[in-house]
Amino acid sequence: MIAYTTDQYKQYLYDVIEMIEKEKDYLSDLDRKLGDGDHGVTMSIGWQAVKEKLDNELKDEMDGGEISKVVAKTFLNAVGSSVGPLYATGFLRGSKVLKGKSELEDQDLFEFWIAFGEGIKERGQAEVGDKTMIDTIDPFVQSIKLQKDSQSFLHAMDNALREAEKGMLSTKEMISKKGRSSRLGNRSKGFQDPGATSVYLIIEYFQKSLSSVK
Amino acid sequence: MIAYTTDQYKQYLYDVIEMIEKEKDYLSDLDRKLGDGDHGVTMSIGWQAVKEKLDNELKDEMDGGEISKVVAKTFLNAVGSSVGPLYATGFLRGSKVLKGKSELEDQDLFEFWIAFGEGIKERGQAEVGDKTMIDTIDPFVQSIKLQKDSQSFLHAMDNALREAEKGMLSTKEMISKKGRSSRLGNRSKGFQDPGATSVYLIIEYFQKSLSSVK
Amino acid sequence: MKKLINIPNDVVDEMIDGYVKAHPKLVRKLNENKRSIVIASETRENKVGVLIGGGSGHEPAFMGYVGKGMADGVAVGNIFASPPPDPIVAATKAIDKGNGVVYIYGNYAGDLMNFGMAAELAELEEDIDIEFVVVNDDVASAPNNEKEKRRGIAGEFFVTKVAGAAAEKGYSLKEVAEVARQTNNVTRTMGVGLSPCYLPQTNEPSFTLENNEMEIGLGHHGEPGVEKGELQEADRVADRLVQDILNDITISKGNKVAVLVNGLGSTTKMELYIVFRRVEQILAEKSIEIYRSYVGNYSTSLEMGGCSVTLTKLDDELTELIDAEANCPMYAQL
Amino acid sequence: MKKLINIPNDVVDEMIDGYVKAHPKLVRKLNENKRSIVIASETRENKVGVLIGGGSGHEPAFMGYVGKGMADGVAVGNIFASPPPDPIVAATKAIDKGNGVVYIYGNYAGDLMNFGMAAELAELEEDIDIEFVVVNDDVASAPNNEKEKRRGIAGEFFVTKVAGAAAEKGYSLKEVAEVARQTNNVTRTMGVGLSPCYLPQTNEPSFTLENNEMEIGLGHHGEPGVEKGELQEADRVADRLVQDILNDITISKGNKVAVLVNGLGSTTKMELYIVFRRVEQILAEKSIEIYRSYVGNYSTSLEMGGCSVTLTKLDDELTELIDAEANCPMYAQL
Ligand SMILES: Nc1ncnc2c1ncn2[C@@H]1O[C@H](COP(=O)(O)OP(=O)(O)O)[C@@H](O)[C@H]1O
Ligand SMILES: Nc1ncnc2c1ncn2[C@@H]1O[C@H](COP(=O)(O)OP(=O)(O)O)[C@@H](O)[C@H]1O
Ligand SMILES: [Mg+2]
Ligand SMILES: [Mg+2]
Ligand SMILES: [Mg+2]
Ligand SMILES: [Mg+2]
Repeated sequence: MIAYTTDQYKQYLYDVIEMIEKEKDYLSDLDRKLGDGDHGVTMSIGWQAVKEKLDNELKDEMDGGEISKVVAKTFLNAVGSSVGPLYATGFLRGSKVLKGKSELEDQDLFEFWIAFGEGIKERGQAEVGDKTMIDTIDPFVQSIKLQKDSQSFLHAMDNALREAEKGMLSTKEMISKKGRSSRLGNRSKGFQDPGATSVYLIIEYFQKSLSSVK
Repeated sequence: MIAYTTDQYKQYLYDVIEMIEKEKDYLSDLDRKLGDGDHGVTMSIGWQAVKEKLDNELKDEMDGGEISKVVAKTFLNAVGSSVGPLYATGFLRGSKVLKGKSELEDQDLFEFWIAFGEGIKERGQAEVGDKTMIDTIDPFVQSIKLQKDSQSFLHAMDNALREAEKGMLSTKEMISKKGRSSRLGNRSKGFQDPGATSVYLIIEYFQKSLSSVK
Repeated sequence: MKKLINIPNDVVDEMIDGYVKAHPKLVRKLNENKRSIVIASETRENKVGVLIGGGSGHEPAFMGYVGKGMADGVAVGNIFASPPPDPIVAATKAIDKGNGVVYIYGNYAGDLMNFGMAAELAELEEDIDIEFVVVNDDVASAPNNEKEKRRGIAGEFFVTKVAGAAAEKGYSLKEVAEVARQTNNVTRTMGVGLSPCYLPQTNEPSFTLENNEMEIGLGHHGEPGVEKGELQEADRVADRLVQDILNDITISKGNKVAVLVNGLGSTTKMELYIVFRRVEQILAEKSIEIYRSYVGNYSTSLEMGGCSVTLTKLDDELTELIDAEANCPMYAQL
Repeated sequence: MKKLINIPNDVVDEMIDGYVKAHPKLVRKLNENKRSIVIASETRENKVGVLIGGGSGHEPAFMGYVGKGMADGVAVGNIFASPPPDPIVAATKAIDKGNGVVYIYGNYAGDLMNFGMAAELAELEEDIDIEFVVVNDDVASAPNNEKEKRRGIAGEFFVTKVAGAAAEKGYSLKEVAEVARQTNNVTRTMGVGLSPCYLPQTNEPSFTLENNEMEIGLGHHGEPGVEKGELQEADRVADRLVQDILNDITISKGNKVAVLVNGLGSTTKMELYIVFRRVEQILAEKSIEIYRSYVGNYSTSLEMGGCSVTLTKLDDELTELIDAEANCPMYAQL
């Protein structure tokens, strides 16, 4: 494979920023059913803050680790909320993998996304079935882990995304156990979890980014 | 003429009570355009309190003066507001005319309504043209005063009511000068004054009451 | 409009009932009249009494301002309706300590008549000296050359504050009335409405506005304003309100003011502080010193949306009185 | 929903700006972090620090409760979003007097994570001892046997009040945390929503209700409640709320309680006192003594309509701490 450059990584982050602006009303709508209706707002605030960094401070930064670290800190401090620590921990763990690297090989990508997903899981202390973003990210991580030594990252991504999507969709029928919607009990059934949705979009966009590189 | 008894006077008061319940939304609607939207509410509260007195304490009372006095005090204390003192003063002044009487002759009726109207005017200190109940009550009083020595009360009432109605309708085109709507200036134009309306209904019902006696 | 009430005609009596039960150490209802509430603790002998009152629906005004350093008693009317003379007289008798009572109320036909009748009764029957302070701070309600027609709105809070502090400090009847009138003279309020209120009995909106409209200079009983305008940013609204006030009263560089940004009911404190922020900027630009600020619901119109801005120009005497301690069920100041 | 704001994403910063400008004698913003506000006066050396915080949109909570006898500092989040660690750490450093800081916040995933991360940083980098008090008074949010899942709502006011008073009295870090946790243990809240709130950024209603419906046990960020019910008279609503509380915690004849009837935003004080009236009746029937009552907007959800009832069972220690003086920009008690 052609190595994935940090320029491409930055372009990916810009794509996510654009996507979030498009999807923010949808994400808030989902959260309105289950929580306080702000998931699109929090994501937009966070990613817009990241954009500001990409446009300025990170303009000439080529170290993938540094970029991820700034993304993590910026997102966290702009957002707070539940997703601030969750996504920030994901990017922070990922930053350790990418430290010092400006060209990312398959191996780096595998390790980045495993660290990203495991970081979120550790931070949130939620389990599969709790109706959170873990229902998307855990099957995704399991899947790429299994394929790590046998597949290209792009190929592994195809399979893992299918698992992630299944996970995301499965939140519809779950009863919330973590986060704001847990109080709803049975009333939470029938609605897809907003965090499970946003994290799916974020990894899906990474696949798009990778594919466009090839 | 057959004398008007205090029983008939009490029946008149009951008719007013019933009428106010029917008209209260209309009166509040008028007040909503010009003031705080409660004229029907205040009138209803006041007359319902009067009803309570008529049903109990005044059940066997035959002294027209006593009845009017209780109506005045009851209305005032139940209502407060602008119309409390206004109507209460009207009935209180009227009560002096009717004091000790259980059968009311034409002369009593003339004097009652003159005292009633002048009492309101004195209390409110408003002038014709200020867009208040004075625009109804002043021409009414002027008219019955002029007819006092030459006409039967019922006949005088016919003429006076026409003047009162003209006065009431004239408030539509006036700019408020007294009461809550005075702040509106030109915006008060086009709406009929609620107090001018309620007092018209009250005197109109007295004519109805008289006519049904004949 | 959904309301947490029982029977619409009972709301005032039930509110009073709840109020005196919630704060028995601070206020009590008179046996003589269920619409008269007075301070629970014994007030100092010879202290001039301060009596406030008006329609309900403005809570914390007026009921909430009975307490040490504020009013000694209140007469509570129906919603948006002046109290009748009886509860005013009853409260007057209860709070008079031999040196008379100052009546503070807004410039409304109903209040003028009812408080006027009550004062006559109190003076005639009980030989109690009464002084009137009629508040008319609402800039929008009449032009400057017809000030006597202006209504009283949120500024009554400052007038009550000053009168209460003055009475507490031992001012005489005439002095309390004088300094309260003086406060009224240097107080101006200008308001804006974003959404109407609903009387419990009619449940109809007090006015209707399009989605992009606001009522400028509205009355604080949901009366329509003097002018409808396009809804603007908070900063532009604040600009307009402050400008109308400063066009009406001279407040110059170096002057000190007290500021009240008052919520009408359903407007959040967040919004009120955003409005305050701009008010402060404007005054700072003009080197007018904000000595003390009040931001919150001080005089509401049921659940109306919107706010008003009040400025009171302070001299040394008013500064001291505004600063004095106060302890009421709905407002305390240390 | 019309709002008096400028740019939706700026509301929190502009509110803070207005807030610190309105009350410069009481609070100040830290230079280190624009979302950290601390008490303006120097606090006593060795005093344990009390830090509160959470999302905005609940004003007066949490921002409004910084002051003598309450919290020493607050970290302010975006609307309905926990503050990130940075402002928490900044405020922690500013208020620590060498004896550590107690963090008080509601039991929400976001707050748990952010305050947790902040405490780690404060302890690691600054060597400041931190104690956590996680408030979970909301009866509706989980059954009694899963109390650890319950959310923190209006009851946090009492927890803060007690912690603030205890710290002021010289309690140690562990003792302040202990008595605050104890307060949380004996505090229960149950709420009802009548109308939704609107986030400035989306301007969408947080839930939709029919004209005759209410949300029972709603979250205080406009989250849907546990159950929709038919809107009832205030007395029936109060019955339901108090019953749910008394089913959850044993409060018996002769016990003393503090009561908070809290408005969610646009519900009038009139309604809150009508609800209080019924709460008092129920408790009086059971010979439960109301030691002190609080009625008003203590923890709102923007302009949501509705209210909550909080009961805190008092022992002698809590009684004394609830009674202590407090002086904050949005709340004072003498
Ligand atoms: N403990 C947790 N672990 C993992 N994800 C969580 C956890 N708590 C909440 N979430 C995720 O956060 C999402 C909500 O995010 P957001 O609305 O931005 O924050 P908040 O809940 O603070 O309003 C939920 O949909 C859920 O997926
Ligand atoms: N000074 C006055 N003299 C005569 N009538 C008056 C005066 N002030 C007000 N009114 C009458 O009172 C009416 C309003 O009554 P109402 O709505 O019951 O009282 P409020 O104005 O206190 O709400 C007005 O329509 C007007 O006719
Ligand atoms: Mg959310
Ligand atoms: Mg009216
Ligand atoms: Mg009225
Ligand atoms: Mg949130």
